[in-house]
Amino acid sequence: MRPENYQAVNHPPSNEYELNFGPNHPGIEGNYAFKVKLNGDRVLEARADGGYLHRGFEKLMEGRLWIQNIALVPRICVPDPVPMEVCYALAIEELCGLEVPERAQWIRVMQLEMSRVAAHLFAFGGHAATTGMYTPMFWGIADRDLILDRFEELTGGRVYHIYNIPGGVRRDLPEGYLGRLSGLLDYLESRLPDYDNLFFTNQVFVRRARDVGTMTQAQALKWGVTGPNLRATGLALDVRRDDPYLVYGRLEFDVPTEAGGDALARNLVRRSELQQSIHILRQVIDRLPEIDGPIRCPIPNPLAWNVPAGEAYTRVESSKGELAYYVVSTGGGKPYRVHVRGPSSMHAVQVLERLAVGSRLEDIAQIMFSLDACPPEVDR
Amino acid sequence: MSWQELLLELTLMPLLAFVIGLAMVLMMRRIAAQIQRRVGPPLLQPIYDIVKLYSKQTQISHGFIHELGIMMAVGGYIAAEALLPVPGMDGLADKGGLITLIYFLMVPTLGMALGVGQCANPNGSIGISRALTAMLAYDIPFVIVVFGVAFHYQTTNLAEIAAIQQAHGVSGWGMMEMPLLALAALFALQGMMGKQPFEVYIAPAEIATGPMVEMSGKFMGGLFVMQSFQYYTAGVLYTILFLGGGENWLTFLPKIFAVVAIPMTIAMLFPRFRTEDLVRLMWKWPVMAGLLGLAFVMN
Amino acid sequence: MKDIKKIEIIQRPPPPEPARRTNPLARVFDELVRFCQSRSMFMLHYCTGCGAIELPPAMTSRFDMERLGIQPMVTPRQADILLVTGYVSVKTLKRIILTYEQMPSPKYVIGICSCTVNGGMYWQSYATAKVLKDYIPVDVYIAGCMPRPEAVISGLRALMEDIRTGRGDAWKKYYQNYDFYLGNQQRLFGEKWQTPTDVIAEAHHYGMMTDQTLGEHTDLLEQNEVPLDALRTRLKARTE
Amino acid sequence: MDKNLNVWLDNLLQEIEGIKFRRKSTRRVRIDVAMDALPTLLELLQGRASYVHLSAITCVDWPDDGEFELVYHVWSYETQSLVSAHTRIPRDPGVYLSIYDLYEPAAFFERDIHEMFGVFFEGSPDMEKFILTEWDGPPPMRKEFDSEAFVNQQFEWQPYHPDWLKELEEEGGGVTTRPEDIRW
Repeated sequence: MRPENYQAVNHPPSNEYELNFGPNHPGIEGNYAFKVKLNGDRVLEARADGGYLHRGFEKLMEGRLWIQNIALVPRICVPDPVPMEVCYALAIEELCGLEVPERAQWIRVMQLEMSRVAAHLFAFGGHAATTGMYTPMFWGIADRDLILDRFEELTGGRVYHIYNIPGGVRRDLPEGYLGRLSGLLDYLESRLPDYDNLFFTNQVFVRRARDVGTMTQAQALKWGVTGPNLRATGLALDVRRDDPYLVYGRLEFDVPTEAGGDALARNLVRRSELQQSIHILRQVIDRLPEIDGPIRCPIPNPLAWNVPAGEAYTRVESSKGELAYYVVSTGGGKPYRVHVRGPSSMHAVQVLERLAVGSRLEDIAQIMFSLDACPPEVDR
Repeated sequence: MSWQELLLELTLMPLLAFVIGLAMVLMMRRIAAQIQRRVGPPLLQPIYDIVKLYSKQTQISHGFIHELGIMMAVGGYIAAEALLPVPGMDGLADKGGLITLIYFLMVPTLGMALGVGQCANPNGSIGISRALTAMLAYDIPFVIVVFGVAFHYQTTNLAEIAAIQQAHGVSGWGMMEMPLLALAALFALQGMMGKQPFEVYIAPAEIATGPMVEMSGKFMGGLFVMQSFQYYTAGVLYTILFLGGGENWLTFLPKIFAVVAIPMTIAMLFPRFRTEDLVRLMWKWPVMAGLLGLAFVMN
Repeated sequence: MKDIKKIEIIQRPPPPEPARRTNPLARVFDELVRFCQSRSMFMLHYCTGCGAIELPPAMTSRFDMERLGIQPMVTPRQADILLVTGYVSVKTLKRIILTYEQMPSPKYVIGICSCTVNGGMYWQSYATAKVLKDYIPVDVYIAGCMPRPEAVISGLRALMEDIRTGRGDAWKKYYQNYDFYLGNQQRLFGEKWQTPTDVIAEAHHYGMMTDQTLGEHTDLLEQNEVPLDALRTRLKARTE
Repeated sequence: MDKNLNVWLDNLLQEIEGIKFRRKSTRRVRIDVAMDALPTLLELLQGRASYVHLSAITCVDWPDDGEFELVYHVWSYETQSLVSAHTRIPRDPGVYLSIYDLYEPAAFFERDIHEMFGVFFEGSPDMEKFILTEWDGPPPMRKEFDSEAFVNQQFEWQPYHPDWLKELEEEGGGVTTRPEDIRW
């Protein structure tokens, strides 16, 4: 058989050509497309193309009950679903003026940090695979699976938990849960030297990642970069510390930064954040047994729940950056408007387009993965 | 040697090479699995893959040159096998020799370049231009090594080289007599097999597996066959030059598998270089080691 | 009302035995080829939806799909199975169909997640197509939101068994009932819809023309067919 | 810090006419402003009060009032507070000014709102479609667009009527509550 579109096409002689990255390409995170115009292997123009994962979440949520939407929100960011649930629950609690019991707040912090560790392990693997090193990907995803096991024990779901409901969490911790979690943290910490040797201090990798996709502090602030990508330019800004929610104000943790602003710095920031998350989780494990009390406050019948009119803007630090929900209620049984501000809506579109221009063909995938861009957040 | 014997050897040598090469492919995947903490493919997986690829109903061909390119890629290696003496069989080793072998080893890459060029896929074209650059990079240390070895033993006949080394025992191996050249050859070997950190032309995340992007069905099967020949050739060549060749199959097989296992293990621990880094590295350390080794040899 | 536990589960009738060649040697050869096909499946590296998040665990160290001879491949030319992981938005569905038509047959489609069956929890959404099998033939569905890696692997094993026994031939349906699939595609993408692949010519080539292959929709396709230009991306100079 | 915030907000109130400001909590401030004054307000917020980070722009559709409400959420890394500036623009013709020259992240949000609501922003660098490139219906996020009706008209459903259900229905049983009855 001849191939489908086999016909000779005469192109004008030129060094410039156009290349499609994605949606069906291993160098693209998720289902996303990136079109580049190249001269040799230098990128002249770049343009992102999204919408492959568009489901119209914001429209769907307007048609469902407040409580039904809990099942919908984690789907917005697949690798890191917990911040989505928590952020949406926080918005409803702000609208209703609900006081979340302290124990529930600690449990939420625990989940958020577990989810961050899982997402970062996933991100390392992806970043390593774009440079041709597959072993950290295999290791990272296998270690992430152990965290998913703990999630499964707690919530019943590996990936989508639907565990944080407005007013608290769905159920209390199982017997001996914290001990098992502690064992998992010990294991992860014992693995870190291996990861360091193999990946983070690997000289070939350092050579590949240094000075790739560099942005300055001023550029990062101007382009609306948040999260680890912003901290990689040397700014210690973190929603958890600047705009504390839940019990983050009472926890001790550092906000790690790096000075480079390139792919390597972003990678190293994520590695330090992994350690900080483990540190936070240890504090939670210490404190949680002392805190008794209910795990959720009484809420009205969720199937006939009219949330008071008003609007709320809640922000949460997800593993990718600043995640925010703007929720408007007119006092009805369904939200009037929900707007999701995913951190990747900046990183995957404008920042990626600008960093790609002037970079090399072989670094495009690395830039995208080092920004940890998550397309479903962009498309929603 | 009668012509019947020669014909038998010429048939047997590529066949053996293919079988051993398949085992090497399996070994590579098992080594990767071990390092990545998993089980890995079953024993006959390389055969399943090749039979499956040849049994595809749709065979998308991009024209005559496409098919010719794959034939050159496989044929170049099949011809090279006849020049590589193995225990009990010398084939054409005493007629061809090392210099002919170098030429034959360039044919597959050029054939792939022809075939891929016909596919008119930009990813493939980028990939093949990277492959040719990589070939240019690793051929310099490789040629230095070949020259050094040929000068040291005063012959380009591979069978004779192996025989000289075997006569002196382990201390007479090329590795002992020319350690610097052996080191340089190890680098060239890694580049020749296209393994990380020199895996510039496959690069899935960058150019969607480069030259293979338009290959399907039997063409991909041809490349799988070529890969197994490639591993075998690299292993045997290094063994003959530096590890004393094979007195018998019992000592020969462990040697060639060990030689091939080294690049495969290294590959799992490194990411890939950029193309210019690859060229810079190849022309710096291996060439320096090779030239130094050459100086010692000529001394 | 009948007690639901007492209802007998109706066994689905076993699919008809595939036709075999009479020559015993040819039969052995066919068996061998089918066995190899079932033991070596290259899956396309294309994450169409959120179910793709369970594929990395299934591929990597913990569940290790390479034990079954399954490995990811990056281009449709080399792929045997297309995993449609989760909801298919209309924009993605176009790419899925293009990809599917480029894959060399025999080719298999697995619909992972409930969304491919009936739209799942996005049944209200204006952007997602609901029933995947209206657009391309599906061999195996794996339900769940999202299915665990074990479920994915068990679905793949079911497909392996189908291939080994010669029953996994949904790809033939695409040629045999092309009019039906094309009609559904045209309904969604508009009358001008066409793909670079000449499916009708391929159906001729494989001898799979039936009276369902051609119909009013293929007539419409021929009417609207325009020669395809070389693919061009549209880029616009960005004003900084 | 709160004190400073109050001081400058007071100053600001004097400078702009027709501004309504409400403090919701220590870190959340809501400002209602007329559509003409919003760019000035944002310029002041950015230039004088270090509100450099545009967190999001949200559009809310109020068809009963015939208006779109645009909400600009800006965050200050120094005072660590968020100002939500609300403004309302008429639904028809739905044209507004871009703030791209003040805040670059606005380009994405404005593009998104243009797609989803059909509001055109003058001066925005890129108003091309991004997500809905293959959609030629009305802007889907407007309230009058009924997603469910569109789905029922556009897509086929998976028929689900197994034999055991038919048996039950013959005896008068089966699914007694249809999905449309249990919709809230």
